[in-house]
Amino acid sequence: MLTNVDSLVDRLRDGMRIAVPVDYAGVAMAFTRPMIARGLRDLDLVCVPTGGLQVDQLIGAGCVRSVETSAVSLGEAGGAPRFNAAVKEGRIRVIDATCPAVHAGLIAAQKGSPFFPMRGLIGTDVLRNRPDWKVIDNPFADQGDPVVLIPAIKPDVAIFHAPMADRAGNVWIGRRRELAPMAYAATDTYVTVDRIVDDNLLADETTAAGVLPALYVSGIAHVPQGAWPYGLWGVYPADTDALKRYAAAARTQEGFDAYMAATETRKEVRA
Amino acid sequence: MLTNVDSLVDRLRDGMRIAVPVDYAGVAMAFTRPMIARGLRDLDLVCVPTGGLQVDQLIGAGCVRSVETSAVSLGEAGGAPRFNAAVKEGRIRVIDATCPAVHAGLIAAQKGSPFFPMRGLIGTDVLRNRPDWKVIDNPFADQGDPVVLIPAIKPDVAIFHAPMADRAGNVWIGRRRELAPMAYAATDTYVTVDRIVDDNLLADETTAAGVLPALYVSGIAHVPQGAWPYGLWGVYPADTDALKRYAAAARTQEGFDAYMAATETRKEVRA
Amino acid sequence: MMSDAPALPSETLITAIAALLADVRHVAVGASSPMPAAGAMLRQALDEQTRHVRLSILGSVAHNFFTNGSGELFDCAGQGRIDAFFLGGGQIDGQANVNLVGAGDYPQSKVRWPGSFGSAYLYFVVPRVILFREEHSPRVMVEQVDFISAPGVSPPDVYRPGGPVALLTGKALFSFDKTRPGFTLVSVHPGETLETIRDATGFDFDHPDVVPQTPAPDAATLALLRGPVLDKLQETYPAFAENWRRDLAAQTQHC
Amino acid sequence: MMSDAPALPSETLITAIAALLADVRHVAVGASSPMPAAGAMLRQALDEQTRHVRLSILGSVAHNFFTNGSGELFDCAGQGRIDAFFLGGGQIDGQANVNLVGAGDYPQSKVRWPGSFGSAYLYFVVPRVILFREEHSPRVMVEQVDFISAPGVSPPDVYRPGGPVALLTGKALFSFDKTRPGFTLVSVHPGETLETIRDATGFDFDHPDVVPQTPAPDAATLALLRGPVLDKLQETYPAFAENWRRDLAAQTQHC
Repeated sequence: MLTNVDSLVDRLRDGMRIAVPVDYAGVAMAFTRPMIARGLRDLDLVCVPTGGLQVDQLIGAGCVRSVETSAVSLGEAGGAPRFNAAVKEGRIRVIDATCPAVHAGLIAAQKGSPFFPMRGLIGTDVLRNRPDWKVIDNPFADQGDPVVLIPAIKPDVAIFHAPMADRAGNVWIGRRRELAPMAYAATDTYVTVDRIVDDNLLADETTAAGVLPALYVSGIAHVPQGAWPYGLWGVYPADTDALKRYAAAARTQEGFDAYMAATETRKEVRA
Repeated sequence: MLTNVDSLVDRLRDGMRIAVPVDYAGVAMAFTRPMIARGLRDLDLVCVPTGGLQVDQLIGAGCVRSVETSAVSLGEAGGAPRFNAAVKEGRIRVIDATCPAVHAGLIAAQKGSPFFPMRGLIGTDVLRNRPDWKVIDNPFADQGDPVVLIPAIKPDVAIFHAPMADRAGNVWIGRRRELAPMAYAATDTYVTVDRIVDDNLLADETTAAGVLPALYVSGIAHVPQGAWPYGLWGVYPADTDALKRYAAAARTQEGFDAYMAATETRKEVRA
Repeated sequence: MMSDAPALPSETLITAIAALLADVRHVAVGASSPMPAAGAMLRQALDEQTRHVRLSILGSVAHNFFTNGSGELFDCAGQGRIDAFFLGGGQIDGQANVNLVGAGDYPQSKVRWPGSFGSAYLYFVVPRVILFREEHSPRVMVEQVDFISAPGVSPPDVYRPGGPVALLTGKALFSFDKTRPGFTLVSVHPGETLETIRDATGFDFDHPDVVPQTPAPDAATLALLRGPVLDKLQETYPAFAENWRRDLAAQTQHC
Repeated sequence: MMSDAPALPSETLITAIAALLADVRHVAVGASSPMPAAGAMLRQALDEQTRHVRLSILGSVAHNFFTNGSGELFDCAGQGRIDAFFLGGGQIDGQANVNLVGAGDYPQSKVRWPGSFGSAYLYFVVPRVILFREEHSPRVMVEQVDFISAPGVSPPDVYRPGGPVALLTGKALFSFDKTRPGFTLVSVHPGETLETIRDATGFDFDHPDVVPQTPAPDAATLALLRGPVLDKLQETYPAFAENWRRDLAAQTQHC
């Protein structure tokens, strides 16, 4: 169960559908450069429910075929430059969603249900561009009552970063519970963690309450500060300066390439 | 927010739909006798997803009109005598469900969705006796693929017992997370707790992970051992002897009446 | 010493359960199911050197790997993460329909049982459902159940990755063929014959010309059962483990 | 000393927001929305003696009352537990349609914005959605959005307990009438007139014969703003609070 990032990246394949979390929920940034180095292609990313730096870098490096997302941005550091450019140039397929629809698709998969009904959406261009969503009349209403059905989202892989895991493979996700449906819905889940603890996290009811059980976890790598330059809730803040440096550099493809070729990987921290 | 059981029971009304948890998830037994003393009638109970002693006692005392449940029993102490008798004599309406259907109805309410689709059920007499459930053809399938839709369950009130709450009204539910959908789905949630803590449970990420926020809680009463004779997970075990004493006494209505008139309320503990 | 005593009937049953669990990755058992739990623990012990068999016992603290409340078992099954589950029944019929609700007309059943629990879902989605009921009598093994909590088979258009594979009772082991559909007698437990099984069973079933006896555990298996399995079971089912030890002691004296 | 300085434009906006939040029980604001957060905090301060106004700020630790991940806000809104929410938009049109996706043809937008976030849901279910965008120009306030992230109004058969009630910009405040549907100019901020608003707005709107000015905060409100509200805001939006203090200091010197 406990291994290193490279051996987890070895298990990824071209064309896989990969779920990644929102910027404040524990992004496994430590996966990004190894994924790029491996030359992965045609990835279908699912942002839960929005994407940021990791998505932008994978797009900039040409690894991505499509992105299903409610938004992609660098937050305070502005728009996501490689995402925006790729959309404008038609180099990736963007599948626009809305946050609760992504959650709905994952919950459907979590429950083993084929779809989940969702209010809202009627009359939006989001819905108009989603032929994979269906509108039916609510069978419980006396008269016409259109409701949108979101099909189950079943990623091949979910990848995220968490504060800690134990040696049995239990991962502490705390109140970032959207990480659990991601893992329930995915076939395999790979996690980087800031630290490994010796005690079993399920043995104590207080810590157990925040645990994603090993049952759903296929591999864990110990990567201190593995979310950097993003923060880890309750542990360390985002490195906004680093995000801004990236945003400035990645305005052009050349700038992005130069940035990625440079040394900003915090290898010294991960070593 | 912090008050006593009697003032919470004062807020209950005849005909309310009340959700209660499974025997091992924190049953607010301390509510039972005050509810009976108040003479509540025509209650519609929703067991999440099964019922036990509390349901049996409320039925025996004539408070209940219907029970929606996947099962009612006293576990190791055997069948639920007043429930079984009332069903046989047609004195209550039993709405037979299956565990995941109860969860599905609560999740639909949690999500603000009108229904939740669920696999299984086709060809069962459970489904045949649920005109409130609908079968549709899965619109995502190429050919006929029947799937059952469970309508949202929106109780007026959810009632349960938990290990602790803080003074702001946050309740620690730990990994008994089915209590959260109960509260999300209900208009009001009343909770008894073993202890009140001074620190805000949301202030620490470790305890926050197991918290039902005050946002969903309408009232809390401090009742040490308020689940008795049921246990409280991770805190104290069930008092199986007391359950067996009840089971033996309640075989007849007279026995039940005599038992309830007697002193087995642990008033000394609750005082 | 204990290991020298011949197999108890319950030990033969537990061994049969472990055999039915060959190759599973994750077994779930109900809260008050000591025998299936013991079978799963024996499976774990038998496979210890080669792989990890996951066992989730509802209501147990030591064997509870869930953190999302009582709904997680069903979610987990729906995700295809549970390979085997056990189901009982107040009535079981020849089509493998199970009834957990009551005998007689519904809803005012003559005899009311607790209810369907999760059977109306799990029976559909868990690939290897083992019907387990010790009482083997015409009252339980009926021609047709009075209420279908969960059906043995479904029409081809119904989503059904799961279903029954076997029926194990205190008298015999049957396999289930969903294409026919119906049960086939696989073996009878010591002391039983095709005739005693016929008498005890309210439904028709297939059988081989010569019906074998359910194999008793070999010495190595008995050692596992009376050692690590019994010790492990003690945590979650102390009363059952105590009875087991008592029966072993009684048998040893008797020999 | 600070309290003596006349109201800053941002303080007038914040006060207008607080007025729009009269009687709400629970307001949610987005992660990078300091002005709406300040308005909600002012509402809390104004009502402190009489009732508790709940404020959830996404991404804030101190103002995060959620424990079920990033989906809980939407669940909470779907349950009817959120009374007011703020929505911006790269484009907003006269039907109160909002566009958070991009300008030009979709999907290869000329200008791509981040995306619709939760707007395609929250706009339908939160009873009091306040459109807030400081930039008030024909580029933002358009006749028709290029992409409808969320529509201002819905046909009668569509489930829609929520929707827009007002549009607040750096120049003016509008109310929204869903029956017409369209905006009505309520007031213009200091320095603006009906004509300057017309020039800056790409869509038609109703207006009273005499357009009042958006009221500046009174002395008591200013004291709350520059005292408890500013202090509280510091925790979650330190940069915004710093700028505010700097502007106040500059204005005091100027006076």
